[in-house]
Amino acid sequence: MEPLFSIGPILAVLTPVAAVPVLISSKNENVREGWTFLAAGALFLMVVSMLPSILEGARLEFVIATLTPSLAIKLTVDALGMLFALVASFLWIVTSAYSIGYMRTLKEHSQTRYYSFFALSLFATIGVAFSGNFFTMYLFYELLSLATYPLVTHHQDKEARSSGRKYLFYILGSSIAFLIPAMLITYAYTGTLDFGSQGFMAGHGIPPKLLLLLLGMFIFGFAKCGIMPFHSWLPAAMVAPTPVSALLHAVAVVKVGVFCVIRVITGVFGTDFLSSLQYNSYLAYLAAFTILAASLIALSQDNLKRRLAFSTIGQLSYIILGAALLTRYSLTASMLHIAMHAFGKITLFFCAGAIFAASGIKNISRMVGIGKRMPWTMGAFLVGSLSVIGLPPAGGLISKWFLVLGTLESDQIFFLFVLLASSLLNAAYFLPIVYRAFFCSEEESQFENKVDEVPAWCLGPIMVTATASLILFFYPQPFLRLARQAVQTILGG
Amino acid sequence: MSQHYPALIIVVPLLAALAAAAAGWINKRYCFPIAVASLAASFVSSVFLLGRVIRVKEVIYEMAGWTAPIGIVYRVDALNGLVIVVVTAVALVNLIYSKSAIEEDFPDKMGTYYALYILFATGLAGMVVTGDAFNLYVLMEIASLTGYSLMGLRRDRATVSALNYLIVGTIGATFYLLGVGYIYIATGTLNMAEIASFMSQMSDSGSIRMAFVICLAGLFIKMAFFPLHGWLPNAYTYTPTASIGLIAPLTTKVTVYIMIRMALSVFTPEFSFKTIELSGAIVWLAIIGIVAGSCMALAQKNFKKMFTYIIVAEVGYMVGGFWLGNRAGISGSVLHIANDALMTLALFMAAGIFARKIKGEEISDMQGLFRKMPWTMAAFVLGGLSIIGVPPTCGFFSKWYLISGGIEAGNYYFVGALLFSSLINAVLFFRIFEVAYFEPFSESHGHDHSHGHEAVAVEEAPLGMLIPFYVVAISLVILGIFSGDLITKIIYFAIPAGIV
Amino acid sequence: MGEILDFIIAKSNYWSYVVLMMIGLYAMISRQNYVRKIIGMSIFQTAVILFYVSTAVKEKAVIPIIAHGHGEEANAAIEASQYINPLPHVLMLTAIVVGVATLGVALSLAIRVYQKYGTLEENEINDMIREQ
Amino acid sequence: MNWQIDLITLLLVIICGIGAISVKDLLGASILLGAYSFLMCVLWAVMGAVDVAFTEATVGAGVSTVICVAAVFQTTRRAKN
Amino acid sequence: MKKLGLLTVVVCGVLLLLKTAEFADWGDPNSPASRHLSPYFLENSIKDSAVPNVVTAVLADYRGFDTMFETTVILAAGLACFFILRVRKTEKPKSTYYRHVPTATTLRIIEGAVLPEQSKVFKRIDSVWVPFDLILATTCKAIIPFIQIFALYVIAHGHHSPGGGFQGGVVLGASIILMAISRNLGAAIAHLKEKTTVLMAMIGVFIYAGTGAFAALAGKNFLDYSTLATVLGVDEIMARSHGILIVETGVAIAVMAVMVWIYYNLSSAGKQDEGL
Repeated sequence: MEPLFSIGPILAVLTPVAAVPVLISSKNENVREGWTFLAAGALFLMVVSMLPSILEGARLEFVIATLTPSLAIKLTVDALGMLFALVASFLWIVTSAYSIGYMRTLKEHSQTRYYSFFALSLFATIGVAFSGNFFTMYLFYELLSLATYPLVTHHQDKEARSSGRKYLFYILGSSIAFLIPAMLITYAYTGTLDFGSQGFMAGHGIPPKLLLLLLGMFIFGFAKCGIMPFHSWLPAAMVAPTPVSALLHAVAVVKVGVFCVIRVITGVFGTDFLSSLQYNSYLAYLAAFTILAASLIALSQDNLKRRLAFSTIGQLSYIILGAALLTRYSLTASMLHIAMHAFGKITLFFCAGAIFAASGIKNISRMVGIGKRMPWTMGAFLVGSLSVIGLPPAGGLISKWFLVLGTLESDQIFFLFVLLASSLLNAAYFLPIVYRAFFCSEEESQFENKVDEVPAWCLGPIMVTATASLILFFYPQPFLRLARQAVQTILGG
Repeated sequence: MSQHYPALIIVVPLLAALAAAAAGWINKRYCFPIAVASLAASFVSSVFLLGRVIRVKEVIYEMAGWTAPIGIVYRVDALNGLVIVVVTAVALVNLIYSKSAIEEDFPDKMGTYYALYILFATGLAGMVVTGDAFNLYVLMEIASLTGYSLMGLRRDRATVSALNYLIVGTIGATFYLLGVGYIYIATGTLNMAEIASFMSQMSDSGSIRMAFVICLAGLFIKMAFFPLHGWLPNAYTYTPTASIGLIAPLTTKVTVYIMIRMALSVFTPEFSFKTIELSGAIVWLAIIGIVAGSCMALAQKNFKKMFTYIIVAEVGYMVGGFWLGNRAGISGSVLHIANDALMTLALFMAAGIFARKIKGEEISDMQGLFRKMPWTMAAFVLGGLSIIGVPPTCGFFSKWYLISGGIEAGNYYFVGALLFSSLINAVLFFRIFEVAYFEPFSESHGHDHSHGHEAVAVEEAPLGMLIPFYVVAISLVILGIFSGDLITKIIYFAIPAGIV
Repeated sequence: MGEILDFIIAKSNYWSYVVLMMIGLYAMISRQNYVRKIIGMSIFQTAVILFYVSTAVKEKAVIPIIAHGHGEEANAAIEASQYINPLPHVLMLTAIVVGVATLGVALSLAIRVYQKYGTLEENEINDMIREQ
Repeated sequence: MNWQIDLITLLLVIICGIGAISVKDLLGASILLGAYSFLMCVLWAVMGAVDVAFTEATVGAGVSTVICVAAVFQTTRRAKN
Repeated sequence: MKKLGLLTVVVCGVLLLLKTAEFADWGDPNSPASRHLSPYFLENSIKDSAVPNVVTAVLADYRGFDTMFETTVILAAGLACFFILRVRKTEKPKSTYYRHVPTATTLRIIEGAVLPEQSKVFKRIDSVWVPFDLILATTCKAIIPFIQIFALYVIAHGHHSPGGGFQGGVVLGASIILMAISRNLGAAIAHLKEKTTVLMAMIGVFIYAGTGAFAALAGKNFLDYSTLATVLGVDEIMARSHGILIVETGVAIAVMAVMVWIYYNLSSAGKQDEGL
């Protein structure tokens, strides 16, 4: 189907960037935050306005610039991109609200810079979601790395400095060392970088060994996807303020990483071509290894945000695993999990931030009894945990269920066991927190009475995302439909 | 007037240089407007000229009305049409930027400074548009002589390094002259196009081969290509603020342009890439140069000196990319001439602001600058990202073409060197950013440098410097976004059709 | 014998230009004193001029000023081979002027260097810079 | 063409050139440079390049030598090693 | 460094020497250099511009653009020397020297006291002791006008004989330099002030570039002297001839001024109080 010309994509991409000058120039913090909301709302509306035509099966396209006849910077909206953009733009609104509460409570410095770069990050994220070819995707991917650097190192202290260094070293280093050459070699062989529904690698006579090398370079080049051994930037990046960790490390950055991996598998290599090569199994095993290893490491972490970070690494590999299995169900699961995990994980991060903002506590061992002081927060935490573990009544179950179906469909029982083991491990590192938070004797409780719920600006977003997680269990339609549609265009039928 | 654009680009600044020098003896206030007006006129003419070249492919201007082999002609095609715009734009923007620096550094020799500045720009512009091999030498000497004096007047070391540069530069220029002599002895003409037309029968002539080697050696010396780069870092590090923004971006780039012009339009691609089997060796030198330049940059504590080693590496990019001998590599090389001129300008503009405000040139002097001068730093970051090659800045796109040229030619060492250099550049710039971002501003700045009188308040640069700086920084992004148009509409036609 | 002599005559100019050029180059690279380097530079440039002028020479030809360029005989046909090639001469006029211009600038820089360091020896100046 | 004169002058030119870069007294070197230029000018006159010879006589042997001497007076006469 | 230099020189030298074998023999009238372009100049210079000295014709007309920049190079060198060396404010010398002309005795005056500058009996001299030589001073004084007249002849007669703007300009400049050497710098500066030399240099180059610009404004190409035909009231050939004379004059003025200017700055290291 021919793509339709539309200025929708470019408008959507530019909305966050348009807000930046206003953010910088406004002196009053209320005005500044008002603008953030306005931009977030506008972005969401813009994305939603394109939803109907996408659901009808159309593809929207906008060419920004043409580099060579076969290479352009162009934006295309398809079902997969739509799904991701929908998640990201919705969660930006929520995170903006949360940021206001969090940043004001902790009286953080340089808030203008914070909001500006937040908007820039969203710009890059939406750009990745709507990228029409690999080249454009790479541009926005790189932009995202840089736009998030000041956010990660927001505190500007020694720890932030070393973490920032690690962050850049992994993210920028891998993309320069692996991604650019891989992209160029691909381009040199194929003469195009436009995503196809069955990729564009097939039929150009690329030697199989080189193909394997390229696949590896692509996967490791997108170090944001957190696959081992290129994962250790993610826990390091947890030094950032919590809203940043929440949005960027549960939603934008890491999801951009896995989104790019899905694009590589489906849009660059193509499922048929990849399965004929059998290289997908290497990837699946790597993902499985990451899932188990990350879950085990998560168990040993006492810092809540670090535990969440390792949990994220594991969950990201679910998505990669799903994509690597190349079956109808697994691909659906993989795409769906982007959304489901986003809602679940952001709730968890919000909760961690709320606990820190209210009590200054970062470590799990000191959270005994906190549920009595902050019942709403911890209730939301429970919902988030359920979603990530994959238990009803939270949305995470849906995607996991599809993933399980996918492993059965591909006759790879090994991965089924991996999934089950991982779910158990997930439960093992989340549920005790909740349990200890609510059920403990008075003398065990580590909290004075003065610790209370966080302000409404913080709590509201937590409730919204937690509720959304619950709703998605009962009504996963928008995302499920988009994911199905995306898989349909890939696998046909 | 439109048929006179090629002459206007050169003659208007020349006359203005006379006027500015005279004004320096009569009334100093007129110097700056004269200089700006003339370079602006030159810039506008070159833009119009480029527009015309895009339409008609080639503009020829016969000086004194004598046709090609007899007289001197100016020949503008897509290649130098692009470069001339860059040259005049950089000269103009840097002049506006450095007004206050000039007034501060050379209060009693302002007129002469402006005259030398304009003459330097004139010389470079002439080198770009001329179609005569000997005329190029004369213009090269104008640019060199004015360049030496623009460099030579600052601190103690500036004079020594300028003198060293003069000696090396003269060797380079004289070698070029000798090469032209060898060409003349074999062909009997000095017109580039006519030499090229003789080249098919001449390709086995020994003196042509020798001419090629000698010209190339001379140009390599002048552009500081790897083993011959020794003079550049010292010469550029100690150059006054106002001059460095003109000299550093343009000298090496214009010399690279001349190399490309000689190889493509004088010696013909057939001869340069096939008959003479030197391109492989040159690419290897470029690879070593890129790696060595990057490593040397890493070893520097002084940020200006670090930038100079980056220039050495960038010369390696352009030369290496060109001698890959395929369309992608040459496109990347030509695109990089334009991009690198602006990137280097941005870097040295930033260095100029820092040098004025913090009175130090060590990276460690830059503590806390993000807090004190956020606008300057923001633009500087843009420049740094462009050097690293981060999209969507222009540095990425030229690197893209260079790397794809390397892949096409199957020269993976070159690709590796480019990527290595990008990584090193990332380290270099983030090292600076870290110091400026994380370390708190210390009040002890400048005390040991400013000779007793109290430290200058570190604050945002004045608008007169900031606005030109932003023009350059933003153009880095704009150039990046439109590099596709640049390639398809201009550079594509700059490369002979025989090269694929 | 005669052949060798002819060969020497035919090429001696070119040989001596190379020798002179290398003398100049050697002085520029190896001499420590800046004035000597500059003198070497002057020799170097002049050597190239010698080369150009040598290319212009034609046997049995006279200087390129047209005889009887005036009056009624002015329109007589001119046999180009009677006159020495003027083009290299023109080029070399320019080159000589460039040479003296370079020399002037170089010497003024050298004077400046001497004022700062009190010496013109490159190694001594380098030592001083290193000590700073 | 008088190739004998040509050869002898060439020889003298080379001797002067070597002398100019070898003598330790810079004033002497400057004067030798003047002599070199003058011999060069003779050489060119022999070769029929009268205009070039004229220019070299005025510029090379004249002004160049003078400014060289002037510069030596402003700096130092001694060159070490 | 020495060994490296020697190695470079030997390698370059051997390479260049080997390649001389490829050249046409010295004086070969059939070398490509002699056959291709130069016959046109030789055969047409009289037809095109009525200038018998082909070198002048090529220099100022066919390749006039080169020559304009050659003049600019000289100007740039003058500007550069000035820029690098010139010091405006110098401390007064501790002592000044005067010569009592009739007795040829030298007076040294320490601080403060000043003898009348314009006095006929006392002349200010440089501190680097200059022996007074009556013969030298008188001879130079006598020959300087002749040198200058010869210079003017060289300029004006460049069409027909060796010479032209450059040579004449340099000779003219040399006469001033001779004055500075034979007497002292002050005497030369008194005759030709620095400001005058600068303006003359500018004017000289301006005459050249302005002639070219006039041609461009009058509708032909830059530096096309034939446009002068209407102004001067002659045919195009003579217009070229006159155009050459005009630009040669410009060249002479510029070269003369710059030579003197460079000498002023170099000989006094930019202080312009005392020369050699």
